Amino acid sequence: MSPLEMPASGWIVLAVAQAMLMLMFAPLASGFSRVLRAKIHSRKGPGILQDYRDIAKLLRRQSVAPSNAGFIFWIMPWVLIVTMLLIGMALPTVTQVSPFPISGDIITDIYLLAIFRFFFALAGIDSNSMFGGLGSSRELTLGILVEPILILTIVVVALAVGTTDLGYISHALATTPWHQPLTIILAGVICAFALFIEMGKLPFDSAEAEQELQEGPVTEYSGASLAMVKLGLGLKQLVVAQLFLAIFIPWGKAASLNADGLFAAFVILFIKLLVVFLIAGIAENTMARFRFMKIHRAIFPAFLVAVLALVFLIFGW
Amino acid sequence: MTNNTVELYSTKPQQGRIGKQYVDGVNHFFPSAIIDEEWQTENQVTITVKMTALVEVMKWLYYDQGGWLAVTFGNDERSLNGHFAVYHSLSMEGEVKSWVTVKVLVDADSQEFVSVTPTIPAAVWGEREVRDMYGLHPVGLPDERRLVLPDDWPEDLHPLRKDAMDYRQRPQPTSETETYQFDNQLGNDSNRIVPVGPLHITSDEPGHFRLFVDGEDIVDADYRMFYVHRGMEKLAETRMGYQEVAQLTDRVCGICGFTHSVGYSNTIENALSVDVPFRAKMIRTVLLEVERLHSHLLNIGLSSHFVGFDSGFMQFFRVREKTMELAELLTGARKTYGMNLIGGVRRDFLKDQRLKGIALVREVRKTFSELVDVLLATPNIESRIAGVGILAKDIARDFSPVGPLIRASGFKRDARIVHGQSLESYGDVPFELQSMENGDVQSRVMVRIGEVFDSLNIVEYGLDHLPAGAILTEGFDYVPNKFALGFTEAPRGENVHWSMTGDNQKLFRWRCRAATYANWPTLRYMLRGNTVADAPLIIGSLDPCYSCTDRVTIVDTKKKRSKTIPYKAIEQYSINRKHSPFKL
Amino acid sequence: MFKLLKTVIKTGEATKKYPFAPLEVCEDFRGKPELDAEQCLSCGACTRACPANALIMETDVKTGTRRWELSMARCIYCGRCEEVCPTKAITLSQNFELAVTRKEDLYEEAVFSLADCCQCGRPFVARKLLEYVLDTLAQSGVTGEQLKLRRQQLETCPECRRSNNMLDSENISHLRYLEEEL
Amino acid sequence: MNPLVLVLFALVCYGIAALVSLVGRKQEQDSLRIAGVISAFGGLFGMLAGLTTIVCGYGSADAAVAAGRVVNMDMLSALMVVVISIVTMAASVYSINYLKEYLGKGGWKINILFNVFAAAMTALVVSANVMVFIVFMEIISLASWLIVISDGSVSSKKAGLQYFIADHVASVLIMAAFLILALHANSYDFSAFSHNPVTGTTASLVFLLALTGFGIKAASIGFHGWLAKAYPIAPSYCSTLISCVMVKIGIYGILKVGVLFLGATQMWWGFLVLIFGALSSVLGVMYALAEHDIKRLLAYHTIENIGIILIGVGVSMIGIATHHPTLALLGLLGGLYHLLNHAVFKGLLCLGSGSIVYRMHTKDMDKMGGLGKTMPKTAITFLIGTLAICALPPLNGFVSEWFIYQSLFSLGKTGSVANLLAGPFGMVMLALTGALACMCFVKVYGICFAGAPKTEQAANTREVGPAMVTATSALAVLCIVLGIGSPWIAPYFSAIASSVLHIAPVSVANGMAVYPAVADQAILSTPVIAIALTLLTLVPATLLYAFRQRRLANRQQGDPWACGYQYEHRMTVSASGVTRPMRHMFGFIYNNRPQQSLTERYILPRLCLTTDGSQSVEDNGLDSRKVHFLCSTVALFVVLFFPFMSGVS
Repeated sequence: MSPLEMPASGWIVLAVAQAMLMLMFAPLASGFSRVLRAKIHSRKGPGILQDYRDIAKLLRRQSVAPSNAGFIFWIMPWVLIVTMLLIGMALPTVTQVSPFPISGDIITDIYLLAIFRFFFALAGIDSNSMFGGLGSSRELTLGILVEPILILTIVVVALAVGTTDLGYISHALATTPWHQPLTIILAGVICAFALFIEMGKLPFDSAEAEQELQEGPVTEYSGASLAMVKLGLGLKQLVVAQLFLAIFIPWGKAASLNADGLFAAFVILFIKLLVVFLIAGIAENTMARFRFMKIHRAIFPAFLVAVLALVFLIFGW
Repeated sequence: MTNNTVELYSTKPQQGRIGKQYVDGVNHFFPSAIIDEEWQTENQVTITVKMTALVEVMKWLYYDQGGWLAVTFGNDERSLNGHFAVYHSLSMEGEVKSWVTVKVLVDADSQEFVSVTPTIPAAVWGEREVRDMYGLHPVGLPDERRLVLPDDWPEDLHPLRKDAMDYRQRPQPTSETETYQFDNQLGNDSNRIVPVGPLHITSDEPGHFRLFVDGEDIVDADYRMFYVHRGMEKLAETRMGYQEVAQLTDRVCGICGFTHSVGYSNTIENALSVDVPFRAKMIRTVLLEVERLHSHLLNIGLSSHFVGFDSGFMQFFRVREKTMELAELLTGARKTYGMNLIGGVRRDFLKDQRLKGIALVREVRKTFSELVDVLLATPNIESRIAGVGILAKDIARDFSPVGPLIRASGFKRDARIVHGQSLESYGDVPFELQSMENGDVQSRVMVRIGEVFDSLNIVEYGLDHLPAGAILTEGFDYVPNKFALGFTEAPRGENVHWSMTGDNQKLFRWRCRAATYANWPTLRYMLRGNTVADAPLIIGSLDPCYSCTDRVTIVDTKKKRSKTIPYKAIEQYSINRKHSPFKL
Repeated sequence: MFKLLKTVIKTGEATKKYPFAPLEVCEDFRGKPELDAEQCLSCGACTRACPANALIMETDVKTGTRRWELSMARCIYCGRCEEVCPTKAITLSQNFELAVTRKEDLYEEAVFSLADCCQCGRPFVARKLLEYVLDTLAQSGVTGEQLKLRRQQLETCPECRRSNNMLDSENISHLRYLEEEL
Repeated sequence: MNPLVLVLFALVCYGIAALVSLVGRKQEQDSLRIAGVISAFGGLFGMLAGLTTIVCGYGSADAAVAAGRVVNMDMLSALMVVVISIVTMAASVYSINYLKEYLGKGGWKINILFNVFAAAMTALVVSANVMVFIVFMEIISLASWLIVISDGSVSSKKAGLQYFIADHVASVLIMAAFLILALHANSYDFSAFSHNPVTGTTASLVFLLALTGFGIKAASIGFHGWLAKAYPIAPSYCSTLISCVMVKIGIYGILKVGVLFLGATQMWWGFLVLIFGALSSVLGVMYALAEHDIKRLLAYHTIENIGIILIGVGVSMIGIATHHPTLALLGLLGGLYHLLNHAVFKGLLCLGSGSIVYRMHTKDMDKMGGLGKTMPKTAITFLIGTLAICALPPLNGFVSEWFIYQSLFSLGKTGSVANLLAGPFGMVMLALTGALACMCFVKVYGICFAGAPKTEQAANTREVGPAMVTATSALAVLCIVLGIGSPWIAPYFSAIASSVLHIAPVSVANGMAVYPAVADQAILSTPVIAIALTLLTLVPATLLYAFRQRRLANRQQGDPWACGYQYEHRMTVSASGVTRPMRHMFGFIYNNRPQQSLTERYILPRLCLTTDGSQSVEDNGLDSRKVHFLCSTVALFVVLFFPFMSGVS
C-alpha cells in the first residue's frame, strides 16, 4: 500500500460529487423506507418521492424556536449536514480507495459521528423541552453503548489488514484473499448491528421515539430547520449504511478514476443500498421498540460477540 | 365476618328478593341503621341509612361482604322529601350476586355528609363530583380539589341543583389561568415533569397527565381530565324526553355508546318493570359484543402502536375494519348504532344480514388468531408489556376498578357473568370469564385477546340462535319518581346508569358512570416505578375513554390514610365525631 | 416476524384509494336523509320525532309557503324521521360524504305552497296535504255533495271554522242535543 | 539565552508577585492586579524557556553534561514548564478580575500561595537532584494544602486533611523509591540514576513504589478521592493549577522513574500502566457523570484525562520493553500531546466554570441554565473547551487522542497475543471514555448554558470581567491552534518523545497532515478537516438560499411544547436526569463504588469528627490546632525522612 497523502484534485472532485449525490439521494432512501413501511402495513402509502415533497415544502416555511433556546438550537442542523457530508466525502463508495482519505480514517469518522451526536443531544437540551432533553439523554446513552462495539469490530478488521484507513481496509478486503474469514464475518455481523443502531431506526430509535418522546430532540424544530434536520438524519442513514458497505461488502468498485468503472460501481452501489435498506426496512417494521431502560441487555451481548471476533483474530481464524 | 355468618342470622331468603341477606345483615349488625328499604327489581335494593351509620354499613358491605363500589352520586330531592341525597351503589359479588344501593339523606341546610373515601377510596371521585355539582360538603374527604368543574367556574354555582341554573347558562370565567394543583406524593421538587396530553402523540385526548420523573423513572403521576365536560346529565334532565335520552346516551362515548344506551334503557325498564322481548334482548347482546370486538381490537392495535410496532397496529386495524363492517351491516351505522328504545330495539336483524354477519365473524376469527400469533411472536413485545404497569391487588380492591383492568389483576369481575341473569341475554350465551393474575399490561392484553374470541363466539351464537318474536314492547306508562340501576359490561368494564323518572315526561335525575371513571383513579399507582417510555402504554392499557364520562381527574387517597387527611378535615371530623359514632 | 411478512404478502393492499376511488357501504347504511318532496305532505311528523332538532318546519303566512329544513350539522342519522314518515318521503341514503366548504350548504330545504282559506283567504294548510286528504276521502267512497261539503269544510282555516261555529246558531244553542233527542 | 535563566526570571516574577501581594495587602485590589500581571509575565518567561528548549532542541544534547547539576532542562522538563506556564499565565490573568471576590477575605494570602505554588512546580520540573525535587514537592504539597483549606470551613478542613494525608503517603512512597535509586547509584543526581539503572526485582519494586506514589499525586483511579474533594473547594484559579498542572507532576514522575531512570525494561510495567490508565479514564468519566456539582465533575474529568495520558505512556513503555521504538515514540507522543492539550482545555474549563461560580455563587448545575444568553463569551469559550475535551475533530483533544488510538493500533499490529488484546482493549476503553465524556459535557453545557434559566439568580447573571474573558478566550484559541496546527506541532512532540526515549526522531507530519509514523496506516489533517467543514457549510446555505422565496425570517417565540398544557420550568431535564439511564445500565459500577475514602473511614473518626459534617463540629471536633499539629508532624516527618534514611544507610 502506498503512503496516504493529500488527494489529487480529481479525487477531491469525486469526493465532493459523491457527498452531494448522497445528500440528493437521502430523501429517496427515506422515501423508500416509507414505501416499504406502507407495504408492510398493508396500505397504499405515499409515493417514493414523498420525502422530497415534504422537505421542499418545509424548506419554504419559517423556522420557529422556543424563546429560551440558544444558538446551539440553530446551528445543529448545519452541523448535522456538514459532518455527515464530510464523512460522505471520505467513504470509498464507488472507488476501491477513499477519494478523500483525510477524513477517511475510521477513528476520525467515528468521532465525526460523535460531533453529530454531541450537537444533536445538546440541541435537544437547548430546546428546553422535556422530550428533547430525554431524547438527548437517550441519544448519548446509545452512543456510549454503541461506540465501543463499533470501534472494536472495525478495529478487529483493521488489525487484520493493518491499517485504519477506510479506503485501504476496503481495498484490502476487496482485492486480497481473506486470511481470517471467520473473524471478518463475525465482526461484520456485529458491526452491522451496531451501525443499524446508529442509523436510528426501530427498534433502536429511542432518541426520536415518536410514541414515547414525540421525536425527542427534533420536537421543537419546524420549517426550514426541520427540513434540514430531516435531510441530515436521512443523510446519516445513508452514510452509515455505506460505511458498512465500504468495509464489509467492498466488491464491485472502480479501481481507478474512469467514467465506465465509476458508472458500473454506481449501479452496483445502488443495488447494494437497495438491499441494505430493504433489510433494514423489514427489520424496523417487524419489531417493537426496545424498552429503553433495558436496551443495554440487547447491546452488551453484542459487545461480547465482538470480543469473540477479537479472539478469533488472535487465533487467526 | 364471612358469608357464612351472614347465613346464620339471615331470615329465610324471600322469593324474588335476591340479596335480602345483605339488608338483613345490616339490620343485624347495625340495628336501626336502616331508615327505609325499597326494592327496584328482584336483585336491586336501595336502603336509606342514617348518616351516622353510613361509613360502618359501607365498610361492612364493601370489605366484608364482597361489595364493589359501582357508583357514588348525588341527587337534589328537596322537591320530594326536603333533603339532598347521596347514593352509593354497590355491586355485591360475594356469595349472592345483587345490587345494594346505600342512600343517605343530606340535610338541606347543613349540606354536609360523611365521606366514605377514607374507608373506601373508591368513592373519592364520586364524592368530589357531588361536591362540585351539588355543593354538598363531604366531611373527611382528603382531596380538596375540584373534579368536574373547571378552575374558572364560580365558587358557589352548582349546576345539578334543581334551582341552580338553566342548562344554557354560561357563567363568566372567574380566573384567567389554570389553578389546579398537581400533586406529587412520593417525590420532591427536584423531580422533573413530563407532560403527557392533551396533545401528546399517543394521548391526543382532553386529559393532562404529568409524570414526575427522575431521569426516565416515574416517581409519581398526577392527571386531570374534564376539559370538555358536556353536561349531558343536566341536558337529559332539563331538555329531553325519555326516548331522546336513549339517543343521547348513544353519544356518551364514541366507541361504547351502545352499552350506555342499553344501560340507560335498562334503568327505565327496571324502574317501570317493562318486559323487553327476548329477541330484542338478544339483538342488544349481539350488538354489545360487536362493540366489544371493535373496541378491543382498537386497544390491542394501540398497544402495538405504543410499543412502536406500527405494523401490528395497522394489521389489527385491518381486522377491526371487518368488525366495523359487521356493525354497519347489522345496524346501518359503523358506530353510534342508535338502535335502542325503551322497551326494546328499533331495528330487526334480517336473515340475510345474519348470514353475512356470521360469515364476517368467521373471517375475523381466522385473521385475528393469525395476528395474535404474529403479535406474540414479535421481538421485544414481551419485554415491553410483561411486568409493566402493575395494578396491585390491594389497590384494585380499594378502588373498585372494572373491566379487563381488574380481571387482569386476578379478580373475577364481569357484569356479564356476575349479574348475567339480569343482563340482557347473557344468561343464555356461551362464554367464560377471562382473567389473569399478574396485573401487568401483558395480562390486560391477554384478557382482551381472550375476550375478543368470546365476543366472536357470542355474536355468532346470537346471530344463529336469534329468538323469534317482537323486538319492542310498547304501551307502558311512565310513573313519576321511580328509579333503578342499569348496568352493562362495556369493553372497558362495567357501565352503570341510574335514572329516576320525573313528573314532566322528563328524567328527574340521570347518572351515568362510564367504566373509565372507575379506572382512572388507579392509574397513578400503575405508573409509579415505571419509565417514561412505558407511560403511554400503561395509560393505553386502561383503554381509557375520555369522552365517556368526560369526568376524570385524580383520585389520590394515599394508602396511609391517617397521614393524608388535612388538618382542617380532621378538625371537622372530630367535631362530627362528637355527634356521631362513625369511625375511620 | 416471518409470520407477519407472510400475512402481509397474503393480504396485499388493504386500503382503498379513497377519495379517488369510490367506497362501498352496506345496503342499509344510514347516511344523509333525503327528502322526496313530491311524496312529502309536510305533515311535520318527522320534525316531531327528530331527537336532535335537526328537522324543523316553518310556516310563512306572507308568501303562503311552508318550509321544511334539515340541518346536516345537527342530524345524527338515527333514522327516526324515516320511521315515522307516513308517505315514505324521507329515506336515509347511502351518502356519507357530507363535508361542505360553506356553512350554508349544510342546510337542505323544501318549500311547500299552502292552500288559502276559502273564507278569509289566508294560507293555512299545505296544499298537498289537503289534496291528499280529499283524495283519500274520494277513494274511500265519499262522493258528490258530501265530498263538496267536506272540501268546503277542509278548505276553511281553523280560525274561520271556529268563528263559523260561533256564529252558527245551531251550535250556540245549548239545548241542541236535548232537542235532537227529543 | 539559556532557558534556565528564563526559568529563573519566571521564578523571580512569581516571587515578586507574591511579595507585591504581601506588601500591598492594605490596597488589596490594586496590588492583586499588579501581582496578577507580574505572575502572568512569570508564566510568559516560563513558556519562553520551555519553547526555546523545545524548538531549538537545546535540552536533548546536553543531557549527559548535566550530571552534577541541581537543575537541568531537558525536553521533558521543557514541556512541563510550558504546560505549567501556560496555565499559570492564564490563571494569573484571570485572577486580575477574579480575586475581586476574595477582597477582604484573605485574597492576598491566596495569591501568595498561588505564586509559591506555581513557582515550586516550575522549579520542581527543572530540578535534577533528589533533594531539590523533594523540597519542592513538599512546598507544593503545603502550598496547595493551604489553598484548599483557605476558606476555613469544616468541609474544606476535612478535604484538606484527606488531601494532606494522601499526598504525604504518596511522598513517602516516592521517597522510598528514590531512596532505593539513590542508594544504588550512590548519588542524588537524576543523571546518575539513568546511567546506573537498577535491574531485576528491585527495579520492579522501585517502579511499583513510584507508580503508586506518583499515581496518588496524579489522582489516578483508586487514589483519586482527594482530588474530587479538594479541587472544588479551592478558589477557581488556584484549583485550575491543582487539576491541570499539579496532577501532571505525577505523570512526569512516572515517566521520569519508569522510562528515564529504569528504562522501562519490564513489559508488564507498560501493561500495568496501560490498564491502570484505561481504568482511570473510564471510571473517572463515569464518576463524573454522576455529579451535578460542576467543580467535582471537572475534578473527575481530570482523573479521566490522566488515564488517557497514562494509556499513551503505557503503550510507550510496552514499546520500549518490546523494542519497538516507533511504537514507544507514538505512545509517548500521544501521551505528552494530550498532557499539554489537557492542561489547555481543562484550564479553559476550570476557569470557565470558575466564571460561572463567580457569578452564580453555587456549584449546583441544576440551579443554572440559560447562561449562554447572559454570559455569551464565557459560553462560547466553554463550548470550545467541551468540544476539545470530548475529543471532537478538529480540536486539540482529538489530535492527541488520535495519536494514542494509533499507538494502540500499532501496538495491536505488533502481533503478540498480549499486544493483540491490549491494543483493542485500550481503543475500546478510549472509545467508551470518549462517548461518556460526550454525554458528560453535553450535560454540563446543556444544563448550565443552554435552555432556560432555572433560577432567578441564573437569569440575572452577566458576563464576567475582561481579564477573565481574556484568559478563557486565550485558552480557547490555544485549543483551536493546537488542534488545527497539529501538522506543525506534532513534530515537536515527536522530537520530545524521541529525546526522552533516546531514539532518532521519527517523522509524523507531512505537509498539512499527520500520520502515525507509518504512512499507510492512517492520515489525519486537522487543517484540511477544518477547511472542509467550513466550506461544506455552503451546502446547507445554498439549499436554504434556493428555497428562500417568501420564507419568513426565523422567529424565536413562545414556550416549548408541553402537550398543549401550560409550560413550566420544571419541564426540562435535570443534571442527574440526563445521565440517569446510563447510571442505571452501568449500575454494577455505581453500586459497587466505595462510599467513603480511606481517610474518612480511619483518620477522621480519630479526630472525633462526626461524619455528618454539621457546623457544630467546628467547636469540638476538627479544631484547627489538632489538624495543624497533625499536618506539621507529617510534613516534618516527610521532609526529614529522606536525609535520615539515607544517612542511616
